[in-house]
Amino acid sequence: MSRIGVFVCHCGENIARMVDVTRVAEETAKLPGVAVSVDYRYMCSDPGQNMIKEAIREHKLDGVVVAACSPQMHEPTFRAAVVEGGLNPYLCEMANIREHCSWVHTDKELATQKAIDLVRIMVEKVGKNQELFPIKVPVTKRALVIGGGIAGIQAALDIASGGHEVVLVEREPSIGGNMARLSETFPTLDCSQCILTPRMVEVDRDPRITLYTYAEVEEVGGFVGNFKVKIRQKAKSVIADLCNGCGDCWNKCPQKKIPSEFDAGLGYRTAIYVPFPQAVPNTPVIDRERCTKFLKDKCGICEKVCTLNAIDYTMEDEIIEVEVGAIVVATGYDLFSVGKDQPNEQWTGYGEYNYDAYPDVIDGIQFERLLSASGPTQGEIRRPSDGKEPKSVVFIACVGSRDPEKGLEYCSKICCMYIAKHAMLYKHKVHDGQPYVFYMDIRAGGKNYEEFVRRAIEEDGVLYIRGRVSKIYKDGEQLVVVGADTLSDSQVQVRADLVVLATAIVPHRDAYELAQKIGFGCGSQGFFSEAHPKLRPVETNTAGIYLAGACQAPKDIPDAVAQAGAAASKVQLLFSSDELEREPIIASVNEATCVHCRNCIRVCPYSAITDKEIKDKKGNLIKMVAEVNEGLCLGCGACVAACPSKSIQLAGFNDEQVFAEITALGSG
Amino acid sequence: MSDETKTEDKPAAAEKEWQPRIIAFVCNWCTYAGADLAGTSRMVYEPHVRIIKLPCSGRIDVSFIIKAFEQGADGVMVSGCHPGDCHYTAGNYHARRRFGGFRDLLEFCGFDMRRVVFSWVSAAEGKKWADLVNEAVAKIRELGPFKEYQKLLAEDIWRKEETNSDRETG
Amino acid sequence: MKIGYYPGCSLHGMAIDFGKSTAATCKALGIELVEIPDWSCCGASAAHSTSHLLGMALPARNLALAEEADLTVVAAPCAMCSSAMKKTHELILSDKETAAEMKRLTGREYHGGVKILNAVQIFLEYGLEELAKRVVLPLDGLKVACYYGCLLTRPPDLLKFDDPEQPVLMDEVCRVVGTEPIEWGFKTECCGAGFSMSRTDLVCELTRRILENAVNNGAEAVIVACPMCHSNLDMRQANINKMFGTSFDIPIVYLTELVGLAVGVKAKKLGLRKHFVDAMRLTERMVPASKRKAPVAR
Amino acid sequence: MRFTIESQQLESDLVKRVEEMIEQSPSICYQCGKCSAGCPVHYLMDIPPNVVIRLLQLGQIDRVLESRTIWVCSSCSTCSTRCPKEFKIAECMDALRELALATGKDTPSEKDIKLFHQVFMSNMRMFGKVHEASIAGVYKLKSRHFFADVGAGIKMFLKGKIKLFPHRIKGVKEIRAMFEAAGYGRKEKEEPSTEDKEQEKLI
Ligand SMILES: Cc1cc2nc3c(=O)[nH]c(=O)nc-3n(C[C@H](O)[C@H](O)[C@H](O)COP(=O)(O)OP(=O)(O)OC[C@H]3O[C@@H](n4cnc5c(N)ncnc54)[C@H](O)[C@@H]3O)c2cc1C
Ligand SMILES: Cc1cc2nc3c(=O)[nH]c(=O)nc-3n(C[C@H](O)[C@H](O)[C@H](O)COP(=O)(O)OP(=O)(O)OC[C@H]3O[C@@H](n4cnc5c(N)ncnc54)[C@H](O)[C@@H]3O)c2cc1C
Ligand code: SF4
Ligand code: SF4
Ligand code: SF4
Ligand code: SF4
Ligand code: SF4
Ligand code: SF4
Ligand code: SF4
Ligand code: SF4
Repeated sequence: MSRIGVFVCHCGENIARMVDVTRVAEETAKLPGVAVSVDYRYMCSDPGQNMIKEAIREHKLDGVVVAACSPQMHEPTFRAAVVEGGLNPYLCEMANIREHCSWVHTDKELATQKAIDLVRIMVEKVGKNQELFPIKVPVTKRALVIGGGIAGIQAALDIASGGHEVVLVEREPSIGGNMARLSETFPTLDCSQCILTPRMVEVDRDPRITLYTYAEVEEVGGFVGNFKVKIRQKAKSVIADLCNGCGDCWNKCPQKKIPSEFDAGLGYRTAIYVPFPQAVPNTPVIDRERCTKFLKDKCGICEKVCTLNAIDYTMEDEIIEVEVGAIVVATGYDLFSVGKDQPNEQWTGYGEYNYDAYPDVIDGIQFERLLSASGPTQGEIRRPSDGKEPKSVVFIACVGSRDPEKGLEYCSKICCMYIAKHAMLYKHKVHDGQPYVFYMDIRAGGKNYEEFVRRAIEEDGVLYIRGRVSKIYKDGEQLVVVGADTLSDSQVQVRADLVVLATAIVPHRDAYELAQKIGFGCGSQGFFSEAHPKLRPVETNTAGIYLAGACQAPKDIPDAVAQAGAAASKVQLLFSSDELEREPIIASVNEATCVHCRNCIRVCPYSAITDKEIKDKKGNLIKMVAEVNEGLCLGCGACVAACPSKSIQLAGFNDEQVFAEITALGSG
Repeated sequence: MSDETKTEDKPAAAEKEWQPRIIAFVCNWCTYAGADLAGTSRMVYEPHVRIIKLPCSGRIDVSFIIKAFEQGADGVMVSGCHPGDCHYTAGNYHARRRFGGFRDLLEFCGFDMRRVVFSWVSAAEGKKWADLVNEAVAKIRELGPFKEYQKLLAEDIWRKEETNSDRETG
Repeated sequence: MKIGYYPGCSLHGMAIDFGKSTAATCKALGIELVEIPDWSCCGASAAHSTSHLLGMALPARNLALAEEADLTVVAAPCAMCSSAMKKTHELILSDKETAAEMKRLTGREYHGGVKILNAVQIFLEYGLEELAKRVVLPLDGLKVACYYGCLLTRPPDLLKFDDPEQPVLMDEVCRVVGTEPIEWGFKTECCGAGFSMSRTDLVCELTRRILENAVNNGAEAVIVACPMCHSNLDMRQANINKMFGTSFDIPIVYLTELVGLAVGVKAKKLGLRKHFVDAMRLTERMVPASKRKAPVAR
Repeated sequence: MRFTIESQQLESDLVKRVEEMIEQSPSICYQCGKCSAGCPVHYLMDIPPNVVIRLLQLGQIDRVLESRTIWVCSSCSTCSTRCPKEFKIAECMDALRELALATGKDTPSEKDIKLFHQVFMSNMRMFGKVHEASIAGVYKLKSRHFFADVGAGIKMFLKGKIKLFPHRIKGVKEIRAMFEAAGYGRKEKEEPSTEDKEQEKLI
């Protein structure tokens, strides 16, 4: 007969208010195998933990059930306490009588009965638990960083300064991400390029960082400490080792009218190109879908002008395999497309704003490019339709954000700030111009942010109008913006030369597929899920995978950089030991009964099961069985459910344990 | 058998005492966490469901469901991560495929499938969990206690009488 | 092709031109219109403004009558009528309570078997390719502003007709008959609808804004598919000019009239002479198909 | 304007009736103002649409029922179509009009619009269809706007756009039963009947 201790927590009033904890302790004390059952105000406090430790010694317990909050909250706490009390940590289980009981029910009697049942389940389970020992696995001390925006750059540099190797993969031909497209940055208005370029160059120079641009992560296998990654290096058609970035090729390329992605369609690039002058690396790539050589087998000018013979039209995609111990995902954001990302596919969506129809209705990134000294207008504010300097500019907040019916439910967080910046910078450049902002709320909750917005209003004369815009239509050369000012109960119309929509921030367009490929969570909006919103903001639920920057939620640069630093330090923490311990919740095969039907092999999502030959001493094959690789198994249990002969079992969740839990309910 | 349950009339007094007993098999990463979220969000729902936590819905075996009924459950819930959201990449895919098979097998064994609720609840869907529990409880209340299986067991020469437990008082 | 027909009150009255052109054009296209037996008024804005039950019950009765007469497709050219019918149809289908309530009020049951067509949809149902074949006197190059008004597309979730902000389907029909629809900003703005008599001032203000934008964008005619749009823009044009000192003189033409002309129906049969603003000038723009430079645009 | 916010008011029965009629709660509106921004008749309203909803949130429904706004609203649904929260403002206006009539709290202004609706409805109740000429006639009599529109009227007549005689549908009894079952105009029972008479006279 086992000797189990039950510890029922009041959680102050949180549990005790709705569950008669004394009765739970009394009732469960009567269960067979329970040696002691007590209740206490705060089990997780030091005195609470000490109670458990002392009880283990005093009552010679061989199992502990803590009836308290969710195991997600305090399982590690109590397992540690149990260890200090001299028991194996896996002999401790928690019954969740707070989140699953006291907080969600209103009938005290029924809630108490439920709490007793929940404890009963765990008492039965613990009775069948076995001692388990953490598995030790070696750590490959090399990190993979996906995405070379400011967040990825920061994470890579920090990990490298910690003395570890880093592989940085960026999809575009250059690193820099969205920050490289910005003009000046709030709240200090320092030039984005000026502060970013040195960091980009550092990445290029650091011998510990291997940079793959124009590349994508193709496949990720393995597990924390031991990931195996396949990277697809897309064919650049330029031999990086030979090219010195002289620019002769792109200056001569006759394909000059390709809308530049970097300039958000406001400028042009050539078929062989670097996205922007400060690009790192400064080796160009050939866009094969636009190059005459690839389309019609003509031209070939770049090859002719390149004195270093760096052009290679026959180059093919290459798959690079690397092993890494940790992964930092920093794939950033895209902008919500007002014309297209709509719930109803047939509609243009936000047709009332005419983004698709009028060239002078642009989005925030396009305005950044107009402001940027390296942009298509060399930093002069010119409107796209006719190149005139706009004398009246309307900025519209929350386009696609906070709009569950036409766009997205959430607030994009950074637009309030960049709108203030845009209006301010516009005023700095066009002194006789008038900026207007239509907004619902001004969300400026950062250090010096509110002050920044006030400056725009008070010193630069930006007119803030509180209300959404209903419609934008064209009247002659001007746009008429029809909005409301709810503060004066009025309908207002503004004649504008240019309208800038602060469109919502959305996750990078293929973020979801990437998360699937690597194997971590994605929230319903597509931003990557952190393990805990407050206490584990840079970790994912998958060990060894960390998040940095705007891929996790809309973020400005200070936040993106702070999170990147935190992710880097988590990686270094992981790399600080040579081995790491893993939960021993893994499957194992009973070779005596396995009939080698291979069902388990087929269902295992991690390919953790392989065939094994059992031979006699002479080396003759006796039979084939299945075998679990401890390093790869993550303990999902799919194999167990699939095995017809019940020959494979999952430690911690074997059939005996689960049946005991079910039976516990029958005896009530 | 399912027709019998539908038409069964119970005395009103007994109904007052009887509380449905439902066992839920849920995965650790999504539904369990979803139920946690319902808790942290203080969503009130019916107190008749007892959760048994498993690492993944892929671990759920049809024998668990049968065992649950055998132990006197009036209903069973099975819930895991949404298709495509599995913490273990594909575990719930296997589960989903298997649930189809479960259904046939259970039906073949004579279980009233209205007593088994399959669904997907993510860690973010506290509300969905609460609604699901309420719906399941309402449905089981309507169907009444699951006596048929107990009757069957009593007739079954392979089984002992002990399974006819006094669960109606619990 | 044989379809049900719900003219509504105005196509027999004030919008007699809309009624005539619908009948004549359909006839020319080989569409036989069968009136719903003993139909009643759809209730218009007066009904839904004062009784949400009657606002649904009146159309529900007509729908039930159509169903009883085995009419599975019903053309209701008036935008107010088709909107009221379509909304009621959707609500009865989606909500059992409403369905029961309507049965109680009308004493008839509607099962949802009627497909309701507005004036534009008549031609879409007919098929634009088929229509193109019948065009004999296209109005080549006539710049038209397609004016949908507020009733044709809204509320979008119930009417399910076209994009509520940038509708295009009427433009497509207009293109088939050779005219050039312009891009403009007031396609779905409200003209004041039923306020023509009770708040003439309001109607004049709203229609002025619409006409102004149409003219500024180069329209030579405004195409409508609703009797209220027509009377507000056509009949009130003189009032507007007087009120605002403007000098609008732009024909307001029903889509059914425009298509009728193109497929060779005589202007008189279309009621074109009944307009307040002269619309006969359109006939001068017709080019026999044989003498056209470009093929019919699609 | 100054008022004390009391919890009973926040639970106003009339607001609840509006909620039931439109199957939505005003609390979903976050006061962005887009409805007011696009409303074509905003310029004639005493309370902009977003404030109408705000007042419902505050339980101040009487002010709304007494407003002109609900009568000058042309039911164009521009507001509902563009509302980021898909609040059914246009339907809410319908509900408010109905409620204003039923409770008798409606404003004395904008009586022309109300009158027109009433004349229209009683005409329909009488014939099953509406006869524009008699509507116009009765409306003009009752509104005393005799000379407004005369020019247009004559021209319409000359263009054959005015039908002289009304046509009564066969199922007119059905229509009357529907009015009855819907409880139409239950408060002002007397009024429609006098209009009925006047319309009969006019024909
Ligand atoms: C109009 C506008 C103005 C702004 N102004 C300011 C400002 O003034 N101040 C401020 O602090 N912030 C500002 N921001 C916010 C700022 O842009 C972001 O905070 C910052 O860029 C986030 O950096 P990131 O590295 O997380 O993401 P990103 O900059 O988006 O970088 C992500 C990188 O990952 C790459 N990538 C994506 N997917 C993959 C993949 N699968 N494989 C490989 N690589 C991939 C992308 O190509 C990109 O290079 C502004 C934003 C906008 C839209
Ligand atoms: C009313 C209120 C409600 C809130 N609710 C939430 C919420 O719901 N969710 C949320 O996320 N956040 C909430 N917050 C914010 C939250 O409290 C803070 O984010 C968080 O506590 C910050 O933690 P900290 O460690 O930085 O600072 P603190 O919690 O202030 O800790 C600083 C510690 O340093 C000690 N200390 C100070 N000076 C010295 C010194 N010279 N030497 C030694 N020790 C020193 C202090 O005694 C203190 O213990 C709330 C804040 C307030 C005011
Ligand atoms: S152990 Fe959990 S339930 Fe108990 S006091 Fe701590 S937090 Fe509360
Ligand atoms: S490819 Fe050749 S021409 Fe082009 S930049 Fe490099 S070295 Fe210069
Ligand atoms: S070969 Fe292609 S990339 Fe090179 S110059 Fe010609 S078009 Fe440009
Ligand atoms: S940050 Fe400001 S502009 Fe952006 S979504 Fe939030 S409230 Fe709207
Ligand atoms: S428990 Fe089984 S199926 Fe799951 S990962 Fe481990 S070996 Fe694979
Ligand atoms: S499923 Fe079971 S019997 Fe089949 S190979 Fe795997 S362990 Fe062996
Ligand atoms: S548009 Fe919608 S959310 Fe905005 S104020 Fe009007 S009703 Fe409220
Ligand atoms: S429905 Fe009424 S409130 Fe709404 S926009 Fe039209 S006129 Fe204004």
